[in-house]
Amino acid sequence: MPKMNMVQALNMALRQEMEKDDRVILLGEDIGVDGGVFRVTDGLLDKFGPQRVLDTPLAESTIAGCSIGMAVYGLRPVCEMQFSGFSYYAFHQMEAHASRIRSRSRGRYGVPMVLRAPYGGGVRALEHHSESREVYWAHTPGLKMVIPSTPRLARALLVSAIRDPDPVIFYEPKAIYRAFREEVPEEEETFPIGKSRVAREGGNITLISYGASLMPTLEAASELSEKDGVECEVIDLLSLSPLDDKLFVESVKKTGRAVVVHEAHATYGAGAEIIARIVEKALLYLEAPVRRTTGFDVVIPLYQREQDYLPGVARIKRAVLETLAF
Amino acid sequence: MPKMNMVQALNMALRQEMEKDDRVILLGEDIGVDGGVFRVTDGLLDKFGPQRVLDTPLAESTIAGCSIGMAVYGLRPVCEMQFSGFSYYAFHQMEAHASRIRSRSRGRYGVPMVLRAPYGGGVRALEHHSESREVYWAHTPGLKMVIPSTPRLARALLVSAIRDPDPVIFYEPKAIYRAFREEVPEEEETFPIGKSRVAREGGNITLISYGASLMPTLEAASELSEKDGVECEVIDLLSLSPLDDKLFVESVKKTGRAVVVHEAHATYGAGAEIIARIVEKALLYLEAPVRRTTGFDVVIPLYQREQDYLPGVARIKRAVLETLAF
Amino acid sequence: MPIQEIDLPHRITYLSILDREGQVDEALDPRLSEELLLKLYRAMVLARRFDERMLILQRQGKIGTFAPVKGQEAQIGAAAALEPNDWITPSFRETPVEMWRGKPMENILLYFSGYNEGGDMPEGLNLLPVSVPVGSQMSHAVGIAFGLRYRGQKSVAATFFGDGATSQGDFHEAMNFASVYQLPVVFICQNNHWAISLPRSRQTNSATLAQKAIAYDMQGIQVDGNDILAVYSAVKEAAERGRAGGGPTLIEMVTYRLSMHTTADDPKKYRSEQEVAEWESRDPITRFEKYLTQRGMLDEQKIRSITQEIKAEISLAEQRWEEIAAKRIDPLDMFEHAYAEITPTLHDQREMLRKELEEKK
Amino acid sequence: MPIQEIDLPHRITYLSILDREGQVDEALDPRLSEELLLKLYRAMVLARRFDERMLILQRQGKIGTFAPVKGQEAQIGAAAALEPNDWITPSFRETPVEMWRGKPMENILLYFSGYNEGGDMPEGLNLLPVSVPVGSQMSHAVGIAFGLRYRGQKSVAATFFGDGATSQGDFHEAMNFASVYQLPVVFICQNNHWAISLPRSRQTNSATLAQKAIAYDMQGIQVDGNDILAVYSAVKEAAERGRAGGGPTLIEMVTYRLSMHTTADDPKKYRSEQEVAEWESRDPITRFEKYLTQRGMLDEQKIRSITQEIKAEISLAEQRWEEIAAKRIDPLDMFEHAYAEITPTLHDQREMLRKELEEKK
Ligand SMILES: Cc1ncc(C[n+]2csc(CCOP(=O)(O)OP(=O)(O)O)c2C)c(N)n1
Ligand SMILES: Cc1ncc(C[n+]2csc(CCOP(=O)(O)OP(=O)(O)O)c2C)c(N)n1
Ligand SMILES: [Mg+2]
Ligand SMILES: [Mg+2]
Repeated sequence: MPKMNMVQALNMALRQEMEKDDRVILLGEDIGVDGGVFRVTDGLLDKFGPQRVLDTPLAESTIAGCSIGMAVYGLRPVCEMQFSGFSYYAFHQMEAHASRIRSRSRGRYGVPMVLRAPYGGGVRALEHHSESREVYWAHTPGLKMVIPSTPRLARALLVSAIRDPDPVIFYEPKAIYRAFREEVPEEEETFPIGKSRVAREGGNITLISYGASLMPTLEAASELSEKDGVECEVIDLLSLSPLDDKLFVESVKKTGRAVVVHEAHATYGAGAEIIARIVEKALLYLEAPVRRTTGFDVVIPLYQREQDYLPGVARIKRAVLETLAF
Repeated sequence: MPKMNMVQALNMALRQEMEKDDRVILLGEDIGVDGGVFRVTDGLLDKFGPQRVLDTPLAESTIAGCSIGMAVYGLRPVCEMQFSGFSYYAFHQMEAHASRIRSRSRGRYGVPMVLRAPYGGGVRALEHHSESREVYWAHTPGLKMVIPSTPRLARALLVSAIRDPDPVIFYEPKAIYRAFREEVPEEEETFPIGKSRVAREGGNITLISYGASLMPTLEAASELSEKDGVECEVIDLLSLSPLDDKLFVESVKKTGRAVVVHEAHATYGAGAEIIARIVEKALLYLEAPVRRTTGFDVVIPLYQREQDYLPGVARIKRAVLETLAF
Repeated sequence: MPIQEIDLPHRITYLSILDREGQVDEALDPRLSEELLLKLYRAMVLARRFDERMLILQRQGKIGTFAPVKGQEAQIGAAAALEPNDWITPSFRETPVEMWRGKPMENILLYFSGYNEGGDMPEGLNLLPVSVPVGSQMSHAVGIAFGLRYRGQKSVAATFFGDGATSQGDFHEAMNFASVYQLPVVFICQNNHWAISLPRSRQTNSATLAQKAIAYDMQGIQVDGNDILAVYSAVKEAAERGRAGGGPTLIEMVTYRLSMHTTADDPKKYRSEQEVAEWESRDPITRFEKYLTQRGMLDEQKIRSITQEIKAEISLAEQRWEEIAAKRIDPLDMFEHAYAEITPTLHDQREMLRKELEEKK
Repeated sequence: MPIQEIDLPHRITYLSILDREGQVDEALDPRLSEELLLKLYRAMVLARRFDERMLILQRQGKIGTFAPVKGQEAQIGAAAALEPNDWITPSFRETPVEMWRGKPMENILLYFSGYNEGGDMPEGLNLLPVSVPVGSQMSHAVGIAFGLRYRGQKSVAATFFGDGATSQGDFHEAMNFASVYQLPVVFICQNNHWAISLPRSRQTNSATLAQKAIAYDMQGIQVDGNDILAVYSAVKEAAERGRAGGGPTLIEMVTYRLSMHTTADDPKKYRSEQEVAEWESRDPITRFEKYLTQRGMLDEQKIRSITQEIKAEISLAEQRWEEIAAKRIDPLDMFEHAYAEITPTLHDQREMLRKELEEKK
C-alpha cells in the first residue's frame, strides 16, 4: 500500500469517486488550475475538465447555494471553502436550505452535497485562517459534520460523505494535512458517518478528541503510559453529528474518568455536549469531573502565541494527571 | 408604575436611550414607518426622524456591517433582524468584525452595537420564524448574548446592552412579547450583562432556563410545589455570554439536582454548557444526572406540531420528578 | 484618448403588449392559441378566488399567516412560457405559478394551516418548495441550470423573487455566477413596488431593476407585469435564449401587490389608498378579460360558468384538506425526513416523545 | 410605445493622464505641487522597497505569509487625494495606503511576524485594521459615512477592495446602501487582474467593473490604475462630490499584481510570464519617475539620495521591530482586548494559562 499524507489521501478520494460517479462535481475558489490552495484538488481539472472542476467566482454563499441546486437536481457536488473562516458567508444557505430541503419537501428532494473546509490552527497563518468553529455546523439539525484525523480515515470518510444522501460538512485539520503519512489502500474504503473509533485502548481514563487535536492527545497518552504508568483510552470522535455517544460512554463507564480535548474554545464547544452525554448516560460511573482541555474563549491569536492557545501535550497530560488525582 | 408588555418595555428602553444619547441610531427592515413587524420601534421614526431611525434595504449582512461602521465611528447603533431566522445572513459580519475589531485593533476601536432579533416558537408562524439558535452567537468569542424573560428585565437589559462597550446580541422571546404585563418604572433601570438571577427560590432541585422557556418552567415549579410538595429553585440565565455560572452552580450545590430547560434543540445547545460547568464545579454535589428538557434535534415543525416540540409544563414536570426519583 | 466614454454592449428595453383597455399591440402579440389563452384566464381567476378564499379562512383562524398574491396573477404567464422539464425555484409569492405547475390546493392549505404535510408534492413537478428567506433561492436555480446543461438537457431554470430580494447579496452573486458560466437561468423579479413597508424607490436607487443586468453584461428587460402577454413573451424569449446557449436573462415584471404583505400586515400604515386604487385600474385580470371578450372568446355566461367551476374546484380542495387535517396527525412525524435515515439521538428523542404522548392519553 | 429602450442616466468613462512614457495629458493634469509630487514618488519607492524587503524576510522565515503589493503602488494617489479626516477601510493589499496614512512599518512587521501587537496603531489615523475576509470591509465604510454625515462632517469614507471582492454579495449590498442613502463613500476597486488564480475575465462577465455602478445609478469610472495622477484625480473628484452631498462613486483602478498573491502562492501555475512582462512595462513607478525626470524634479543623484534615505528608514523600522520582538512577549496578552473588560470565564482561563506558563519555567 502506498503511503500518503492527508492531502494526497483526500485527492485520491475525490479522484476515485469522480471516476466512479459522473454526478460528482467539484466547485470552489482556486480548486482548478491552481489545484486548491492546499493542493487537495491537484490534477483533477486536467483529468476531468472544467465541467466537473469549477473554479468559481469569489462568493461563498453562492458556491454553497449553487451546490444545493446541483444536489437537488441529482448531482453530488463537493464544494470547497478555502478556509473554514470564510465559510460563514455561506452559513445562511446551509442553515436555511441544505439542512432543510429534505424535510421541507417531505423527502421529495435531498441535498447530497459535501462542503469541505480546512480548519484549525498550527500553520502560522493570518487571521481567520486558524479557527475551529465546528459547533456552528454540528448544532444545525439536518446537517452532518465529520472531522478526520489520519490520511486513511480522511479518505474513507470523504468517500462516505460523498455517497451520503444528506449534506455533510467535512472539516479538514490543516495542521495535519502533511504532518505524517499512512498506508492507504488503492481499493475502495469507506468509514460510516456517525461512528467514532477507539484510537488507543486503556483502562485508567478516557480521552475524547478529534481532528488535529488527536495527535497531541495520542502523544500525551503514550508519554503518560511510558512515564507515569497511566493507560489512557483514546476515542477519536470523527463524527460530531450524528454524534456517536455509545463508544465514549462505554469507555467512561469502564474508566470512570474522562478528559475532552479539542482546539476550539471551551464555552459552548463540542466538549460541553460530550460532558452532557456522559452525565446523562454514565453519571454514576464518574469518579472525577470531566475536564475540558481546549483553546481559550478568545479569537485564536497570531502565530507567536498560537502554541500557547492550542491544547498541547503538556496541557493534556496535566489535565489527565489532575483528573486522576481528583 | 405603568404596566407594560415586553414590546412596550423595549420601545420605552429605545425611546429613553435615544432621548438621552444622540449616538443611539436604529436601523433595520420596516422599523420606521411600519414601527417594526412586532411594533417594538413604534412611533420612534415620528419622534426622532429618518436620520435616527433608518428603514433599510432588505440586506441583513449590510445592516450588520453598516452598524459595525457606525459603532467604530462612535455611534451606538441598535439594529434589528426582523426574525432571528434571517440573522445568519449577517453571521459572517458579526463573526469576522463585530466580535474582533476590538482585539484586532488592540482596543483602538470598539464595536458598541446591539443586534436585536425576535427568536423562538409559539406564535404559529411560518418556517424560519420560530427557531432558537442562540448558541451560534453565544459560542462566538467577542460577542455578548442576552435573552430577557420579562418586560421589566427586557427594558433594563436593553438599556445595559446599548451602553455596553462591546457588541451585544439581544434575542427577544417573541412568544412572550405580549403574553403578560409587568410594572416598569419610568426611571432609568439597568441590569448587568453577564449576570443571572434567581426567579424562584427552592431547595429540592434547580431549574435553569431563560427567555420564553422561563414561563413554563415557573409554571411547572409552582404546580410541583402545590401538587407534589417539590420546591424548585429557578434560575433565569438572562446572559448566555458572558455566562454567569456562579449562581446556578451555587444553587446546584444546595439542591444536588438540576434540570435545564430551553426550547432550542438539545445537541450542542446551551444546556450542554450548563451541564459542563456543573460537572466542572459541583460534580460531587450531584445526586442525579442533570436532565435537558428542550426542543428536539430537528427543524421546529409548523404550528400544528409546535407544542409537541416545545418543552412545556408537562415535560418539565416529568423531568423534575424523574430527576428527584433517580 | 485619455478620457472617453466606455461603450456598454447591452441596453435595457421596456415591453408591454396588452394595455389597460385590453388593446393588444398587434406587432408584438405572441399569438397564443385560444385554448392557451382561456387556460391562462382560468388560472388567473382561480388564483384570485383561491387567494380570496384563503384570506377568509385566515380571518376565521383556520389557516395561519400567508402572503396574498392579489394583483400579481400575470406571473402565470411566466409559468406558461416554460416547459414542464424546466425547473422553477420560487419565493413565497408564487402560489399561482405553483398551482399552474400542479401543486394541489389542499397541500397549500395544509401548509398554511401548519401541517408539514403541506410540503408533500407530486413527483416530477421540477418545482422547489416555497423559500421564505428572501433572495436565497436564486442560486439554487443556478446550480440546477448547471445540472441541466451538464446532462445535455435543453431546459432552463427559472427563479422568482421580489423587488426587495434584489438588495440581497445572494441576488448579485447568483446573477454573476449565471453570467460567468452563461447558464440557462431566467431571473424573474416580481417588482410589486413594496417590500413590506419599504417602497421600491427606497429599496434601491436605480431607475429600474432591469438595468442591474448591465452589471453582468446580461440581457435585461422590464415588462409590464400586469400584462400576461408581455410576461409570457419575455419569459419565452429568455427561455429560448437559454436553451440555445445564449445565457441568462433578468426580467423585471412591474406589478403591484394590491393586498397586504402577509395577513399579519396592515398596509394602511405605509401607503395611500389612492396608490392602490390607481393600480387597481391596471388589474391584470380585468384587462385580459376585456381582451378575450373583445376577441369573442369570453362573454358573461362563459365567465359565469368558469366562476362556478372554480368555486367547485376550491370547495373540493378544501374538503380534501379538511379530511386530511381531521385525521389526528402524528406528532412523531416531525422526526421523519430530518435525514434520509433516522439518527440514534433522534431515535431516542422520538421514543421520549412517544412515551410522553402515550401518557397524555 | 410598447417596446422601447430605457434611457439610463449614467455613463461609464475611462481616465488616464500619464502614459507609459511619462507623457502627461496637459488638459487633465491635476497640477499638483512639486512638493506633493515628490512626496508621492518617495512613498511609491518606499512601498516598493519595503515590499521587497518583506519578501526577503519572509523567505528567511522571519515573517509569515503576507500579500505583496508590487505593481500596485499607484494606490498611494488615492490616499493622497483624501483628507486626514476622511476614513479608510482597507482590505489586505493596501500596505502603501496604510503607510501613507501613518501606520508604522514596525507594526506591519510585527503583524506579519505573528505578533498581535502589530495591530497597535497611533491615534487618529481614521484607518481600520486590515480586513482579511474578502469584501467584508465595504459596508463598514457605509456606516462610517453615515456617521460623518450625521455629525455634519464634510468628510468621506473610502474603502479599498480587489476585483475578486466585486463577486461578493457584500459588495452589492454596500453599493446599494451607499446609493440609497446618497452617502459620501468612495469605493475603490484595485482591479489587479487576478484573484489568486482566477483571472478578472472569469471573475465576472462584464467588460468593466466600473459599469457595475449602473446597477445603483451611481457614478462609475475606470482609471488607469498604474497612473498615479489619474488615480489621484478620480479619487479627488469622487471625494469632492461626496463632501458636497453628491453621493457615492465607484472607481475601478486597472492595475496588475506583478508578484505572487501571497508568499504561499506560486503564480507560475496559472499565468504566463509574457503577461507579467507586458505589465512590467507599465510599471507605475517607472513612468512617474520618467515624468518627474522630464519635468526636472528628479535626476540620478536625487534618486540615489532618496533610495539611501528609504533604505535607512526601513532599517530603522526593522531595528525597532526586532527590539520589540526580542522582548519576551507575554502570552497572557491574548486575553486582553477580547472585551472592554475581562469576563469571569476569561479570567479563570488566564489564570490557568498563567499557572501553566509558570510551571514550564
Ligand atoms: C432574509 C429575509 N429577511 C427578512 C425577511 C422578512 N420578509 C419577508 S418578505 C419581506 C419583504 C420581501 O419583499 P420583496 O422581495 O419585494 O417580495 P414581496 O414580499 O413584495 O413579494 C421581508 C422583509 C425574510 N423573509 N427573509
Ligand atoms: C471571504 C473570503 N474568501 C476567500 C478568501 C481567500 N482569499 C484571500 S485573497 C483572495 C483573492 C482576492 O482577490 P481580489 O479581491 O482580486 O484581491 P487581490 O488578492 O487581488 O488583491 C482569496 C480567495 C478570503 N480571504 N476571504
Ligand atoms: Mg415586493
Ligand atoms: Mg485581484
